[in-house]
Amino acid sequence: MFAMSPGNPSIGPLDLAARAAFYGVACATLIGAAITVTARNLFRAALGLALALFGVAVLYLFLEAEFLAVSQLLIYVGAILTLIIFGVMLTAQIASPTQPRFNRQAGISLALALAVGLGLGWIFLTSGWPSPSPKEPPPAPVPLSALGRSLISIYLLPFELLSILLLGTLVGAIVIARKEKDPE
Amino acid sequence: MIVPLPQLLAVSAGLFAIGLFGALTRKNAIGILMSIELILNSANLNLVAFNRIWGEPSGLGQVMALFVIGTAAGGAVVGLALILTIFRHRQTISADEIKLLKG
Amino acid sequence: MCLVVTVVGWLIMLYSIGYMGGDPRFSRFFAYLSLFFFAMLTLVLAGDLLLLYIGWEGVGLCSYLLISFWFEKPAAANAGKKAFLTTRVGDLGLLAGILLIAKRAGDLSLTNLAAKGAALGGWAPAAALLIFWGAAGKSAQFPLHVWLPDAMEGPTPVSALIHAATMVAAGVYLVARTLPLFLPNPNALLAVATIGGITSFFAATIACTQTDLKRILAYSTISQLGFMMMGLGAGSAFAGIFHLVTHAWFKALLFLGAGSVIHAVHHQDVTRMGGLWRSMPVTALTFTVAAIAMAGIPPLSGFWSKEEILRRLAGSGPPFLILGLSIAFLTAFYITRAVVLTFAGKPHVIPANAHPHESPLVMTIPLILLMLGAIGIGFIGTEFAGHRFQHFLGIETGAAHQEHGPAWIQLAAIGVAVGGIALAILRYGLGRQLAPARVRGSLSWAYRIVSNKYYIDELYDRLIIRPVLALARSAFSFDAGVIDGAVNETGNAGLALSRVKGWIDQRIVDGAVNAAAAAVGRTGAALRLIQTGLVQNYLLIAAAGTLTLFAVLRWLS
Amino acid sequence: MAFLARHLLSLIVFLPLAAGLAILFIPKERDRWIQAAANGATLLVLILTGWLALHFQPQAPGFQWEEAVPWIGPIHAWYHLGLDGISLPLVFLTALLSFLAAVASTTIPERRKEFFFLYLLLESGMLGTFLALDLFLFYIFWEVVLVPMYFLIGIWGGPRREYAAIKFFLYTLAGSVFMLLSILTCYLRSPAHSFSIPELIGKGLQLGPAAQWWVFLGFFLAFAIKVPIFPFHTWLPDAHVEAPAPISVLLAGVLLKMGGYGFLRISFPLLPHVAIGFSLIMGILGLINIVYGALVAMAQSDFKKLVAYSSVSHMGFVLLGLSALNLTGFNGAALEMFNHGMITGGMFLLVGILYDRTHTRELDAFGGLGAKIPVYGGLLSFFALASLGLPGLSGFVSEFLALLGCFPTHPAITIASASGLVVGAAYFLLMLQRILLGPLKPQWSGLPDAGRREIFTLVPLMIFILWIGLYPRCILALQTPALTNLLFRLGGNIGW
Repeated sequence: MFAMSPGNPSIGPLDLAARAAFYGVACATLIGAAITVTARNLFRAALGLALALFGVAVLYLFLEAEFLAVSQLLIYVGAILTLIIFGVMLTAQIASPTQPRFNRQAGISLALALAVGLGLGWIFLTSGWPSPSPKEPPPAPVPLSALGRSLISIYLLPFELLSILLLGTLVGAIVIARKEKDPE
Repeated sequence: MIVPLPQLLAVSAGLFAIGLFGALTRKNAIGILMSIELILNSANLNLVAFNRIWGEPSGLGQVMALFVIGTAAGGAVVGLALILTIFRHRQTISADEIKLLKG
Repeated sequence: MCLVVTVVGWLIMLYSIGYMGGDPRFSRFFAYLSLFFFAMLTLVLAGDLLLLYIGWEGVGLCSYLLISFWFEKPAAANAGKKAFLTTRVGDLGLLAGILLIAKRAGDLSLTNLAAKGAALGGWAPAAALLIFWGAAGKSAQFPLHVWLPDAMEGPTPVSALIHAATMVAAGVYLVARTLPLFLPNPNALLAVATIGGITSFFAATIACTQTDLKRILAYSTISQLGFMMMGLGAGSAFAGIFHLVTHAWFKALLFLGAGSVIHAVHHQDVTRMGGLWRSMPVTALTFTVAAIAMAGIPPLSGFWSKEEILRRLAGSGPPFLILGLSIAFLTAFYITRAVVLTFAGKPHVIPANAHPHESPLVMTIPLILLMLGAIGIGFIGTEFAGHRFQHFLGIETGAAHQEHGPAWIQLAAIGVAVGGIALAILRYGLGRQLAPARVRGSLSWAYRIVSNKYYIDELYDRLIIRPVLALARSAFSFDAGVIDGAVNETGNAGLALSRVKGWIDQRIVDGAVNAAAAAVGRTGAALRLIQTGLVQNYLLIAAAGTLTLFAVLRWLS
Repeated sequence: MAFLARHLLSLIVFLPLAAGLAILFIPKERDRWIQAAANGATLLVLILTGWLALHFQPQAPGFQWEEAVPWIGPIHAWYHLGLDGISLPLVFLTALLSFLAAVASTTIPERRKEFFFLYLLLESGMLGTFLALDLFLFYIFWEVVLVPMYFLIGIWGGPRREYAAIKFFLYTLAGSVFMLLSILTCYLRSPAHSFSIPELIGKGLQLGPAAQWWVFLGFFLAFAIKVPIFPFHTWLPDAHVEAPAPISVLLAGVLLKMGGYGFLRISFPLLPHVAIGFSLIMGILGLINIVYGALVAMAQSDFKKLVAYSSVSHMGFVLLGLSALNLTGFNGAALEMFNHGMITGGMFLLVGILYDRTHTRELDAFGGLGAKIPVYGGLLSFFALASLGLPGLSGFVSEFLALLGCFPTHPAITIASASGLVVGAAYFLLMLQRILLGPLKPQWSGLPDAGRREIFTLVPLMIFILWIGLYPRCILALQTPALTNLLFRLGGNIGW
């Protein structure tokens, strides 16, 4: 369905629609991200983040990584974002108009971020990425079953380590956030 | 449909830059956390994209992306727990009012 | 020799029971004495030079222990040390001789000594003289005689046993035993005879001037030992051993008698005795008999053996004969002097309140038995008894002995003995001055020299003991000063070096380090300004740094 | 059991160390346990070495109870232990003196736990030095001895202990450095390319004559400092005087022997040509040691220093025997090491006994003690007489053998050395006179005589001294075959 060949000259109408969709999603993602970092209202920032994460999930779909896309939706949008919104609500400082959004280093940070972004973009765009020859079919996407198998065979150790890390995180979070007993 | 790799990478670069800017500038700790999530997502995007283009059969890139998501979740949990605790103690989550690292 | 040791030794043991009665270390005394017998018998019965040496040192040890038996007296302690060391000097010679024989002849047994002498070749005289050196140490021959008079600090039975009858005779015994080594070497024999003669004459003259009863006897012992050596030097083992045997009897008797006297009057000075024959008849009788035996009046034992030696000396040449006769004369003189001063005349014991009495039976019985021996033992070596002793010894039965010396020697011997006795009685018994006062005055310096034992002790003190001690001290100061000093100086030099290095370290190396540290510090102070404690500041710097790094890398590639 | 039998030497070497570690876990208050553990461990080692001595086959060639395990692979260092007739008497001596000195260590007043730990470590090091057959291992054990000794002198010593300890340490370390250089040269310049002593001896060294001399000198320096040979002896009086009595016993009894043993085990067989060329120098050094040591000893007023210098004098006889290059001389040297250990060990124990009672070592402070403490006086006389070479006691046998052996090789030196016997007698008699004889000083009127424990530590030594003095064959028979082998290697005169 998707053929990833940047230099492919034959662009069909379907391709064109897909390309338009891609650009649209990409723009939506970046806009969501921009909202996330700029919104004065923290709740709105969280919604922007949701948009950005959703966009990324769609981008995963474009890359034929369906499982990852689903995971992205489930974990980020479903779990982390919910958590963040809870946090925002608990801290009860959703928006304070008197407070500036940014700290004092905003200007230099902007310059830095622009430099990084432009630099990276420049590198990405100008690097001569290896392009498979038109005659060769592009490599097949990784099937879900292979992913699952490799997760519990080759990458079993990191997988298990990750689970232990998560367990630790769970315990740690509970310990940290627990309400300390009053000494009295 | 062709997803052109450079353009995809450019999106990830943009995400990264925006995330970086947010992490550097947001006063609110939760805002910083969200910015970091953006950065992580940009990295994930790269991983998946490269995995796709080189067709690594075991799906290394996707696996790594999954791990990143997992650790990000963990990070978010701990980070939020910290933020809540700090807030409980200081009634603020403004990062420039928290100077625990000041020697 | 073995018989002498055991029989005389037994009698002296018996005597000691009385003499040492009441001493707090009574049992220890007898333990030492038994140890002495063990060592002495080892010495006498040894068939091997090494074993003999072991016994030799053993008796030296016992001598040391017994001389310094009353060690609370510093004089006794010193005397013991002196005895051990002086004999040790002699032992050194013996040891060297043993080494020489061991190397050249291969084994150390006392058989086939003549063959060993041949094997030694040119070394034979040296070996013989080294052995004689050892013997001289033990038998108190000049110049190693100095220890014996001092050894009289020991208990009197010890003096009698060790320093008159047995141990000191070991040297004579050794020379007699190894005489086959000497015989082929006239020079060695001559040396033995000369040393013996000198010793004998010197000691006899000294004995004439001493006033301490035991010292008189000690010098007389030295003199008699020298006399034996002369006999040996004349080439006759028989003559030496014969006199050794008879001497053991009468000298032990003299010492025990002297011990009995000392036991009674509690001091040893003959000028403070006199007339003791009244209160101590047995002692006086036995002592006198022994004295006559020693003076050489026939038919007592001393005469026979002395005559034997004189006869052998006649074969060595007139000088030795004259020396021998004059020694015999002096012997008779000084021993009569001692007898007369001690026992004869009016009793004038000092202190006057002392009441001398005869010694107990356990002491007098040995005296009497010894007296019988002193009278009779001489006969075993005479022609009357058919030369039993010679046969017993199994040596010199050949023609060498058959030739009888001229009869005038016997007559001369008797003559000088009688002369000596008479002179002594005249001088000390009757109080006559023997020479005009003028002569005496001019001879007083000679008397002084003699009575001071020719100043040999002082000479040794000046020439040997003090230099050795000084050498020891200087060696120690050399050790502490120079060698250890060098070590310490090395250490100090090391310290100085490290100090210099320390200075360099401080000024230059440390200086550089400190400068670097200061630079770092200043930089740090400058950089501290950016340590805001704000996470986002850090993050910014990190990001900027990373970016710069990438830019630099990019630019570089 | 079979395992133990195969590793008997390792057991002997490491048993004290294990006991020392165990002692560290005993509470400080359980002083009796600590003492018992130290006594028990040293006694066990003594029993094991006694068993070794009884089952030793003197005629069997090579080493017995050998253990060889590769240890540090890349440099071919092996863990290699073995026993032969040269080392057996010294191992036994070490075990015996260690046991007796441990019993005598009840007088150590403080920090007993650390003391015994270091003490047992020291014993392990000493045994290891005598048993190691690998130069690398030998060097390590050699240095292991150094460290506990430093602390034992430096912590439990007399008033100038730090000076003495540092002096001892630096001296010995300086020697060790040269030894290390020599060891490395041997290692690099042998076709065997190993540290194994038998292998190096078997395959020889590829060195020119001059280089051989340098290697020999390197070993010589290390051993000479240990022996000690004039003029490297000045650490000895200080170390001996400052060390506590049981340590002095080991210092004089065992440590000095490590030098002489080194000559017999390493220098001579490894560099036979140099050894032959060195004989004259060795003889002269022996002469100097004997006479000089005796003279300096005579000038001493300190009891312990006198005994210390007498050690210098006695070790001269070892050198004299070594210079003889014949069987008699070697036998004398090896036996003198053994005997000197017994005699001087006993002397230092006696010094310690007297010091414990009077707290002084000034000879002039004593006098007339013979009447007050007769048992002690008897013991002291016995050891002094053994030390001055009275025939019938062991000192005489070895000194006589050394002189006898040296006589054909260097007659003049031998005769001159014999004069040391007179001086030796002189200072020991002076010492006896100043302590035992003369009038009793009033301050010692309450002095107690030697106790049962003290007599117990001395009687075994007396038995051996008397036994060897009267029947030296029993120990000569053990060492003669090994020494004969060594002489074959040197091409020396076997007959003598």
